[in-house]
Amino acid sequence: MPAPEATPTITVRLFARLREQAGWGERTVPLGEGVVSAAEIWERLGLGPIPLPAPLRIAINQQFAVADAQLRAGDELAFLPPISGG
Amino acid sequence: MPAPEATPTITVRLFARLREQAGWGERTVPLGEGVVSAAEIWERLGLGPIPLPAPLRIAINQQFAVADAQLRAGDELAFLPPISGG
Amino acid sequence: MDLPAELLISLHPEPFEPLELLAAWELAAQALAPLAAAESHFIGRVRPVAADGTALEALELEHYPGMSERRLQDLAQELAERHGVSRVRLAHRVGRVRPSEAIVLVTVAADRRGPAQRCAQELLEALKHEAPFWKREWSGGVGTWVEGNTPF
Amino acid sequence: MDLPAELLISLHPEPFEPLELLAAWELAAQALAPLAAAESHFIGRVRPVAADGTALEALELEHYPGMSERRLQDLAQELAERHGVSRVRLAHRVGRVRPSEAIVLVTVAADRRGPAQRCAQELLEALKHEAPFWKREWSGGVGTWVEGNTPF
Repeated sequence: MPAPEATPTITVRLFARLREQAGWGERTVPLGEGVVSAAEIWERLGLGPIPLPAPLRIAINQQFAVADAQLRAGDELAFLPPISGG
Repeated sequence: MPAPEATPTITVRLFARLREQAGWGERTVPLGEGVVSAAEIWERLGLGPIPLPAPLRIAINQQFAVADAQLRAGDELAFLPPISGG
Repeated sequence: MDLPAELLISLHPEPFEPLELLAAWELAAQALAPLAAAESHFIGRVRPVAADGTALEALELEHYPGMSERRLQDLAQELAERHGVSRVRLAHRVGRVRPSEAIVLVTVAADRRGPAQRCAQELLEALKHEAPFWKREWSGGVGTWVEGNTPF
Repeated sequence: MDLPAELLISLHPEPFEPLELLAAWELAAQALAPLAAAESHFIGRVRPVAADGTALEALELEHYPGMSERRLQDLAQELAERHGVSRVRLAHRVGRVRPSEAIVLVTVAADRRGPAQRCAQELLEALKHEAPFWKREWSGGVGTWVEGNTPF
């Protein structure tokens, strides 16, 4: 039996207040056709309208990124509420 | 025998480089007649010409003072080379 | 300072004693070379009151495992280079932290007091705004996310 | 901060361990109230080289007994009030200090990081210029008075 064709996916992660509001912290999301940005994933997952609220930050593969950064299969995309460390 | 009349004196103290240059660290000095300033004591003791070199500081009774501050009997007068604490 | 700075960064799910970490860090440094002429430390601890003035039960510190360690490392490295300091020790709590427990320790060793102090100060500000940590205050059994930092 | 700051100032003719003084100071504070939210420390140690680049045998610290303690007390009090901090711990060596031994420890506890850091920094600068201490570097058996301080 041939293996099913792999669907390109990304991992989406939410933290703190965002995680609680959405009711989930991590999801595997199919990337779909064509180029997809972090902001489009935000909208597609029903996390909120675009543009994203200014205080939110985005990380792709654990590095800060901009909202229109293009995603590739296997990426880890995270939406980060305002930071309060230290 | 009556006690000898007390001569009004001050204590003069020198520190660090000044102490070494003068060859002494503490002396009792008669105050003499009239008003006497710290600068006059400096000159009278042959410590150097007046005005005093700018980096030197003066303390009277362990408080910083100006060169023309008037001395009173019993005062402790100190000449302080440039400070290098910490 | 021509050599790259030595960085030691740790996250602590359990309480840590800042002075014990410092003692271990100095001991390790001493084994290699004389201790630096200037050392600047900062210890941050949990206040006993929440932002709304009520008694604080605990501060919960959520983070982004992997990214938080990497960000702390990058921030420390960048600032150590900019200020030319020799050693940085950074410790940060995660999880549930109780009042008066340490949240953060920032320590910088350098040959001069200015770089040590400035680097420690800038590193503290940087990690407060540029590393993925989030605070939630627990008070009266209710948790409230803290957005942004206390005033400098 | 409405209460006057608690000040603890000491001169040390023998070597002191900064982290031990800090531990004792925190222990005493803890007995009275939760530890402050912000603590800023500075440790200054003797460099192994003299100003002229030769190996340093020792630094001799002369001071003005009585006046130096009073000046440190006054400077600490003035800066503690200005910055509204809660506690200051200041220790200063006198006498013959060997390379890598601590000369000075400045510690400030406050409710906020800004006042703690600024007060510690200003107190260090103040004591370097406003308290009667004089350094003499011993190198190759020759003593040289140091006039002025190392650059910030």
